[in-house]
Amino acid sequence: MRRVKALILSYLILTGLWLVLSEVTRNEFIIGSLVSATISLIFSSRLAILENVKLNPKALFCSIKFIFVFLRELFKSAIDVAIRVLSPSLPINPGIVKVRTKLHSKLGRIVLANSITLTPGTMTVEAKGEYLYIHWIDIKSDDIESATVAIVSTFEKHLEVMYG
Amino acid sequence: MVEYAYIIFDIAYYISLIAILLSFIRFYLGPTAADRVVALDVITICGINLIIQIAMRAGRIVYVDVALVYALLSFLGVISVARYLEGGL
Amino acid sequence: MPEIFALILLIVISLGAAVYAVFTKKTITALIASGIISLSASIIYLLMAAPDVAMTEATIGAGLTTVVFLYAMKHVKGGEDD
Amino acid sequence: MIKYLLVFVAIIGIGYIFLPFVMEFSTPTKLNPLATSYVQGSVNELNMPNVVTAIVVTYRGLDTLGEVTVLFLATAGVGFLLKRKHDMVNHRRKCSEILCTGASLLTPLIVLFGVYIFAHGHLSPGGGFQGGVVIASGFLLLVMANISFHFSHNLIHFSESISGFIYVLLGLAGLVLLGANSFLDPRYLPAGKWLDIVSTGAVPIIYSIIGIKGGSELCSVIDSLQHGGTEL
Amino acid sequence: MLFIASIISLLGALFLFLGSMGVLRMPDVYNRMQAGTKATTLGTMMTLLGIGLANTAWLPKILLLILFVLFTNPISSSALARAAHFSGIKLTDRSIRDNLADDKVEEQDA
Amino acid sequence: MMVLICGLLLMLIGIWAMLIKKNIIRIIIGFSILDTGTHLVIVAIGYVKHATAPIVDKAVNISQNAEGGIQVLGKVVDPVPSALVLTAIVIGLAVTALLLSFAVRLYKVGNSLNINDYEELKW
Repeated sequence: MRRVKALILSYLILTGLWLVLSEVTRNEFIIGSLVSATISLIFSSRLAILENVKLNPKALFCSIKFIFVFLRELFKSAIDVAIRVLSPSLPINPGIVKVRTKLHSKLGRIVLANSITLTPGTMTVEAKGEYLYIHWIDIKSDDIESATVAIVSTFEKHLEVMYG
Repeated sequence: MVEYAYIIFDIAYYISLIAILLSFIRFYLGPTAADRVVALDVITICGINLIIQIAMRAGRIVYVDVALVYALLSFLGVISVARYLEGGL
Repeated sequence: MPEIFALILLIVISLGAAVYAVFTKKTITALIASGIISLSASIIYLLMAAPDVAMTEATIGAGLTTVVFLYAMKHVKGGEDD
Repeated sequence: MIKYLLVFVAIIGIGYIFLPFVMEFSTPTKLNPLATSYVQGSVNELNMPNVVTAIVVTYRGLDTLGEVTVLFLATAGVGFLLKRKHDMVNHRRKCSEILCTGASLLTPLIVLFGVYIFAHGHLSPGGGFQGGVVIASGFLLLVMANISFHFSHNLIHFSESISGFIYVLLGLAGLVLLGANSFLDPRYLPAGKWLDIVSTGAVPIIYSIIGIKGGSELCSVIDSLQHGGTEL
Repeated sequence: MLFIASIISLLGALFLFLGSMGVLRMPDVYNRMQAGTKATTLGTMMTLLGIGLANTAWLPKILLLILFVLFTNPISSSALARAAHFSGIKLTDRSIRDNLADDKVEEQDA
Repeated sequence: MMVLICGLLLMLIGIWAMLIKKNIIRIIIGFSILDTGTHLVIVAIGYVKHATAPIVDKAVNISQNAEGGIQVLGKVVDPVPSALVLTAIVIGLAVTALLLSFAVRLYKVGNSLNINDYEELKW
């Protein structure tokens, strides 16, 4: 059942992609849905990570909220980098810290890692199980717990609802 | 207002050209291979911008496909060099 | 004519990267330089109004050329034998 | 030292031979007659917007057949020179979880994009060769991210030979259905509507076949370069 | 509308410029990567969005392009950072701590 | 014109790298630079001043004549060099892979990449 959900979800995503790439006509729809059905059957074992996507109204609401949070953080990070670059003394204080995440699904972890890479001053270097190693341009705290609160928890509470 | 808009688009175009030049200087200076790959990555992303701006100037939507190819495949080169450097190829 | 500036910049970058690829000591650096040559050549094709050629150069130069060279270099243990 | 001098003289000589050709060349302001006739013919006879595809598939179709043959020969040469090692021991470092998951998510997108490129070869830039290369790149991503992933040899050889066979067969269909002098002429299928995906006769089918053939050949090149080379 | 689009595009180009400036000025690979990833991603997004708003027929393809860049760029930079760390490129002298190197040493002892 | 000179210079740099370098892999990199330069020259020959890409859609000026045929009025570039270079690039990749497999094979036999160590074919 969960496998079927992943298949249908990947089929819908790929067909939508095809229709965005080309114009929306009847022939395009027929050929595009054939192609995406074939591809999602071929890659069904790899696309099984889509199983963890939750499809309830709360998750939908949370994903919209997540997009806004993410855009805000992206803006903050770019401005942060700009200020650091433009100031003549380069105020950096870098190092690699270790944090811990509560997410279990692979999809949730990759979205979390990508979001961390795009937020102010942090970049994921390595992921090992539930620990993430993060290069932090301006270290403020030393131990795992406080670093986790500072870096991960902004996104984690939304992603937990979305992907579990 | 509209006539200023085209001038501002021109300025944006020149600024992205300068960005390409600056990252090329980093490519030239970079002490290790990883620095040069970072420069290549930044040049590719600025190249995507440049392609879209050329497409807007020529008024052809068909040029956007080239930028799509770069957006999907450019990270393959970076990842292959990275896997080579860490001994995983 | 803003396009002419892009053309000049791309020509300068591709020639600079080519000279660098000849002069540098390490093979992998020459490989990255050839990646930059491929990128600038692709945008030059686009400015020459040949999007098909630009797309071919993009697909080949973005990943496959580098990977083919890197696999060969893995077999010859780094390829530094100059 | 004398060698560097000789090389320098040789370079100057080659440059001197080609310099007049470059200097006297002036960019033309209008199209030459052959290209004009190709453009008009592609638009009117074949109903095809992309003139480059019209030349590659139809007007210069035999050249393309020859080039596919050259590609096949080069692939066969690579496979012959680098014989496959039988006991495969992996000393590769594992990739991180991020790259592994990202590769699983991105490969279907890349393959779909490759199919888009060669299915729309007659409408937008792109076509069989480019689409095949994009598909091969998608599988290459899987090879780099997963240590345990291998290409299935039988599948590659099967798709390579069957697509080459179908390509020649589609060319011969023109010869049978349209009469003499029409090898690789795609007009035995209806021309269709302007700017529709199902149009211009058999061109989309021929270009898709070329794409599958090119993609499987490049996959086989990558496979032979990846393992092999140890056995003499 | 066109004016707003051009302003967005100009801001994006400025971010691109600052990103490559950061790539030029930062002291080691990891910090260069930080500048190179964040600023150029936002710069690309805003430049493309400006052009997409200027001619609305292109907007779907440009949104797709933004999505692809947003997904591939962090993955590649993270893979490159890992490779740089494993191939033994040191962090700059100004850095404070390196938990990943400590953990690797522990693994080798065990 | 400028692109033509750039292509010629790239060709010369490629030939220079092929003649001067001793490492086989570097010679093959020089060959690929030579390849790119040749393609640039061929594409630059086909360019027509102020012309657009040879893909006839809404952006190109066309007119219908009485019999229903379409006349292309807008300027397009010469499509024949594009069609030539298109296949040449893919074949260039295959040839590069072939050269590299020769290099790997030579390394397995002679355990060296220096071109001066292979003296069997010298006269």
